[in-house]
Parts: sequence; structure tokens; C-alpha cells
Amino acid sequence: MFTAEMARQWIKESAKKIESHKEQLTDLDQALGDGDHGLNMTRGFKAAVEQLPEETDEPGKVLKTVGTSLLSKIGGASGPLYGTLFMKAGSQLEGTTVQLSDLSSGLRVGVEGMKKRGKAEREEKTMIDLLEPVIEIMEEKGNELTADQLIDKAKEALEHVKEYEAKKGRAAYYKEKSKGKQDAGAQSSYYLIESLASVLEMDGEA
Amino acid sequence: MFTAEMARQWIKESAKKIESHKEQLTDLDQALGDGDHGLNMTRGFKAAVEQLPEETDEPGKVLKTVGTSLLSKIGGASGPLYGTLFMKAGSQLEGTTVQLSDLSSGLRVGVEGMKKRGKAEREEKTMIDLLEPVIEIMEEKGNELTADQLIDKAKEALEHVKEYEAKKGRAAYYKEKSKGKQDAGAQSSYYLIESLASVLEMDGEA
Amino acid sequence: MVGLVLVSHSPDISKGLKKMLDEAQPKVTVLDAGGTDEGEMGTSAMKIQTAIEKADNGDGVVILVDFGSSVMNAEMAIDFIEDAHSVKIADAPFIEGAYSAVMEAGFGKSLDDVVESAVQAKDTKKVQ
Amino acid sequence: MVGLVLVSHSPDISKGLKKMLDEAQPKVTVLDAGGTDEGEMGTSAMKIQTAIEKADNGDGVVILVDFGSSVMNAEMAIDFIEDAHSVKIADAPFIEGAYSAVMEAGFGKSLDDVVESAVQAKDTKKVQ
Ligand SMILES: Nc1ncnc2c1ncn2[C@@H]1O[C@H](COP(=O)(O)OP(=O)(O)O)[C@@H](O)[C@H]1O
Ligand SMILES: Nc1ncnc2c1ncn2[C@@H]1O[C@H](COP(=O)(O)OP(=O)(O)O)[C@@H](O)[C@H]1O
Ligand SMILES: [Mg+2]
Ligand SMILES: [Mg+2]
Ligand SMILES: [Mg+2]
Ligand SMILES: [Mg+2]
Repeated sequence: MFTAEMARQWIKESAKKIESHKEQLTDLDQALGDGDHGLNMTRGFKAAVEQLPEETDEPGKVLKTVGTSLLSKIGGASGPLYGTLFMKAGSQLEGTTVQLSDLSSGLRVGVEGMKKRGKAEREEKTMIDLLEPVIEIMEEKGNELTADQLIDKAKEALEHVKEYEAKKGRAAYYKEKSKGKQDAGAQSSYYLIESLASVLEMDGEA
Repeated sequence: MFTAEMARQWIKESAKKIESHKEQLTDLDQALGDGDHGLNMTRGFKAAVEQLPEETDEPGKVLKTVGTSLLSKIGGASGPLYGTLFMKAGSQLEGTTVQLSDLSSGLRVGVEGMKKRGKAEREEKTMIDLLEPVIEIMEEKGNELTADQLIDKAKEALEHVKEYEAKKGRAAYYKEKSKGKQDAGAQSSYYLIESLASVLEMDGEA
Repeated sequence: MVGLVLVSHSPDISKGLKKMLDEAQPKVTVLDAGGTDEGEMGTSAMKIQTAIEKADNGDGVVILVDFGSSVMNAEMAIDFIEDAHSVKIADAPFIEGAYSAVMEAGFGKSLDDVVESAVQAKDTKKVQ
Repeated sequence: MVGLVLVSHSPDISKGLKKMLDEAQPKVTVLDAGGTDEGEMGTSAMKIQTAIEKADNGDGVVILVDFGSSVMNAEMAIDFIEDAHSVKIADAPFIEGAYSAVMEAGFGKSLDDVVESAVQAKDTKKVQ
């Protein structure tokens, strides 16, 4: 099960993690971009938490609202990208009864929207390189998915994305020089997945 | 003879004529450009008059200083263009004894510099279409040049430039639609020639 | 008459560009949609959407973008709009494309012609 | 490191662009030489000349121009300068070329490489 309350917890946990890694995200974006990813993400997730619909039982509605908050509060590329991810995923999830397998279908639609929005493919050193492998393991494991599987896959993806050459966004100007440096967006996506894992774990324990 | 005093009179007379036709130049530039030619020229010639070297007997020095004033005070295309005309013409005129034929050689060097600066040729609907035919008649008539010959040629050129299609500057965006409309820069050049003629005339009478 | 929307990361850039375009073609509706909602460096899909709606006089709207999130947020704004087929993003240099576009728009040209003129601004040589 | 000089008619445009470039490559010297000496719409050969001299750290200077009198005044400024062969005007889109140029300059590339990267910015597609 993936409840509206879990969706809210996911976003609150993400906001905390991002806030506490604000400087790291800034530094990564400074090295390969314009240095605002920490600020962008903190501002976006702060707004997302403030605007979380606390009343609804529908996780889709929660995620859709999150997408709108991110889109309107993040002035950088991560705004339309994460905005699309959450809006599309949220629109895909119907009603109050959502299984983990439904969540993975939702996120699949979300990440496909993100790829279209960014005209990006895998291995171009973006958030997509973190999210899509994780969504694949979710699709593979379905309702049996565990928090550890999520974390392991996210860690593995994070190692890979570091080695890619950037082909999209500001980092693309660095060409081969981008290899060996972490992508700011992949790093923030990692925190989103870590947060999702912690919510699943708490649910498993409950 | 073309004395330093005549050069100063030329510029003072030009400044007056331009000031009194400021609105016309503005309107012409509004129709085919950005509408600042009246302001540009008024500001430039005001500065040129203020900065006129009143002491020197060398007409070349006068014109060179005028070029610098125009260049530094006119923010539009006419700044580097008229600036080049006067600076190059002035540099060409040596000493205190300058004949009309020397003035025409100076202006020839000036207009060639202008063409290079604007990457412009004849019949592209610019100030060059006014100035070059006039310089040709000066070259042809040499020291026998009269004020009437200058005015007649300038009037004839002004009629022609109106019919050309603009190929340079902002007016070029109007393509065929520029035909039949007067070019602001050609019009201001006309006033410069009219002023030169009036100075020659006064000199003839004196 | 086709309207224009200017989307640059820097609000100063789109502001200055609008001023320049207004001088060249005062009768064309040009909307400055640069910067974030807070007027900072960045772009905003909502700001762009509002600008598109204001710029549309019935003959369509051309959006000029600088890069990156400008393009993405312009596309999102178009997704939010009903009559999306009358809104086009020009694949054109921001300043140079906008200048060409405002001229053609002022001449009463069609949406496609205005876009085309912006795209062709790429090919104008500045130095030999 | 190659320095950059920005010459646009609008002083707001060059100001906003400099801010954007400084965010992307703080270590490159970028001089804003947009607008007239009075800060109005237009350009100034003298302002450009001063900017070139300040931007030159010994590895040369690339000038980015919008159009018209920007090009002419940049050329006049170069004529006034002694070491003119180390100053080049890029035949490039103003914003997009400047962004590419500041990146390459920050990588320590040569004057010719920086110019070339600015010129190539023309070919980057914004929309499919
Ligand atoms: N076209 C794109 N497709 C997918 N992801 C992208 C694209 N452009 C940028 N990104 C991601 O966005 C991150 C940068 O986000 P952010 O700093 O907020 O935006 P900006 O680059 O506009 O300042 C990058 O690290 C990368 O992961
Ligand atoms: N490339 C060029 N070569 C020659 N003359 C030009 C060129 N560009 C513009 N002009 C002349 O300059 C005039 C416009 O001057 P002005 O309005 O002061 O400059 P701007 O177009 O920069 O506002 C035009 O009418 C034309 O005669
Ligand atoms: Mg960034
Ligand atoms: Mg940014
Ligand atoms: Mg003008
Ligand atoms: Mg002007």
C-alpha cells in the first residue's frame, strides 16, 4: 500500500534531507552549472510541504499538488522536470487504494514525461539516470519491493551517473570534463529515493 | 580656400539646421528605424559645436575634433559613421592652406572609411547615397565648385535615395517596404551639405 | 497582429529587450516574461502562461527563449493553454531572433512567417 | 585567461548577461559595455575601448555584440587599441554566444577557441 499519508511523509522527509544537504547540492551545481540547485530545491520543497493537501486520502492528489508547487517555486530546470515527474505520476494514481506497483506505474509515466520535457535520454548525466533505474527495480519487484532494494539501486545509479559525460543542461558545456563529477540533479533525486525508502521502511515496521 | 573658420562655420550651421529639423529626422527614423536619429544628431552636433577648437588655423584639426565629438556623443550607427567621416577627412587635411580640391580629397577618404565601417555600398539607402555623389561633384569641379552645384547634386541624390530599397541598418528589415520612404541618415547628410554650401556661398560673397 | 513573449533567465535581459523592441515596433504586443515570479534569475511556467494569454490578440504568439529551463517552462506553459496550436517557440537566437520577429509581426505577417524570420536571424553575419 | 566584453544597445541586457555569466564562470573577467556613456540605449566606442583594456589579462579579449552600431563601435574601439590582434569580435548570437564563450574561457582555452565556441552556439537547437 502507498497511502496519501505516506505520500505526505515522503515529501516532508525529502524536504528535510534536501534542506540538510543544501550546501552539497549548491557545490555540485557550482562545479557543473550555476550553483543554484541547493537553493532551488530547498525553496521548492519548502513550498511543497507548506502546500501539501493534508485532508485528502488520495496519494495521487498529494503528488499532483507537489508537482505544481515545485513547478511554480523552482526557477531552474529542476522546476519543470520534477514538476512534470510529480504531476504526471500523481495524475496516473487513481483513488485511495494505491499499491506499490501502481506507484511504480505512476513514476514510470512521470519519468517518461520528464525525459520528454528535458529531451533527455539515459546516460546523459541527469536526474533521469538516478530515477529511471530505481523505477525499473520498482517495476520488477512490484508489491514485494523493499526499502533496501530501493536504496541499493539508487546508490548504484549514483555511482554510474558520476562517470557519465554530461549531455544535457548547463553541465553539457563541460563535455569530458564533467566525467568523475557528480550531477546535482542526480544527487537530489537520490535524496528523494532515500526518503521514499525511509517511508516504506516505516510502513513495513508499522 | 577652405579655412578653419569656414570649417567651424560649417559645423555651427549644420548644428542649427539639424536642431531645427530634429522632429523630421526623428519621424523618418521612426518609420524605418528606432526613432532616435533626430535626438542623436542634435546631441552630437551640440557637443561638436561646444568642443570646436576655436584657436586653430588648421581646418583638418577642426574636422578631426568634430569627428571625435560625434563619435563619443552619438550612441547610434550615425556616431561611428559620421565620426569616421570627419575624423578621416580631418586627418587627411594638412596645415592651414586647404583648397576646395583638398577638401574633396579629404571627404573622399572620409566616405571610404564610412563605407568600410558600415560595410556599405552605394544604393543601399544610407547616408552614403547622399554623400558620395556630392563628393564626386566636388572632385569633378575642384576649386571651381559652387554652392549651387553642391545643393543641386544633394537634392538629386536625396530624390534617388528615397527610391532605393534599404540594405543596411535597421531599415533593412523593411525590405521592399522601405522604397519610397526617405532615409533619416541621408536626410541629415543633406543638411550637412546644405550647410557646407551656405558657408561656401558666404565665402564667395565675402 | 502576432504577439511576442520574451523568456530569459535574467529579468534584466528581457526587460531591456522589450524596451528595444518597443522602440522598433511600438504597435506589436511584446510581453516580458523573464526571471522567476520573485524577479530572480530563472524562469516560470506560470509567468510565461500569463504572458502568452496577454500577448495573444487572436493571431497567435511567438515565444523567444534563451536556453535550458526557458525552453522547458515555455513548453509547460503551452501545455497549460487551450489554443496551443497558435503558440510557437522559435528556434532562434534570443535577441537577434526577437528583433527580426517584432519587425515581421509589425508588418502584419502570419505566425509562421514571424517564426521563420526569427529562425533566419541566425544566418545574419555580424562581422566579415 | 581570455576576457569578455559585452556590447548591447540596451544597458539592461548586458548587465543581466554579465550577471548570468558570472554565475556560470566566476573566474572569467567579463566587462559590461552596453549602452551609451549616459547609460541610455545605444553603444559607445570609448566605453568599449575602456572595457577591452580592463578585460585583457594578457590572453586576449572576445567581444560579443548585438547588432548595428555595436559592431561598428566595437570595430572603432579595436582601431584605437594598440594590441589589436588579441581582440576579436565573435560573429555569434549575443546571449548564446556569450554563454558558450564564458565556459570555454573558464576552461583556459585560447582566444581562437573561445571565438569558435561562441560562433558554434548558433547551431545549438533549442526546440525540435
Ligand atoms: N534537459 C535536461 N534533461 C534532464 N535533466 C536536466 C536537463 N537539464 C538539466 N537537468 C537536471 O537539472 C539539474 C540542474 O537543476 P537546477 O540547477 O535546478 O537548474 P538550472 O540548470 O536551470 O540552474 C542538473 O543537475 C540535471 O540533473
Ligand atoms: N551599415 C550602415 N552603413 C551606412 N549607413 C548606415 C548603416 N547603418 C545605418 N546607417 C545610416 O544610419 C542611419 C541611422 O542612424 P541612427 O538612427 O543614428 O542609428 P541607429 O540605427 O543605431 O539608431 C540610417 O538612416 C542610415 O543612413
Ligand atoms: Mg542550477
Ligand atoms: Mg539556475
Ligand atoms: Mg535610429
Ligand atoms: Mg538607435
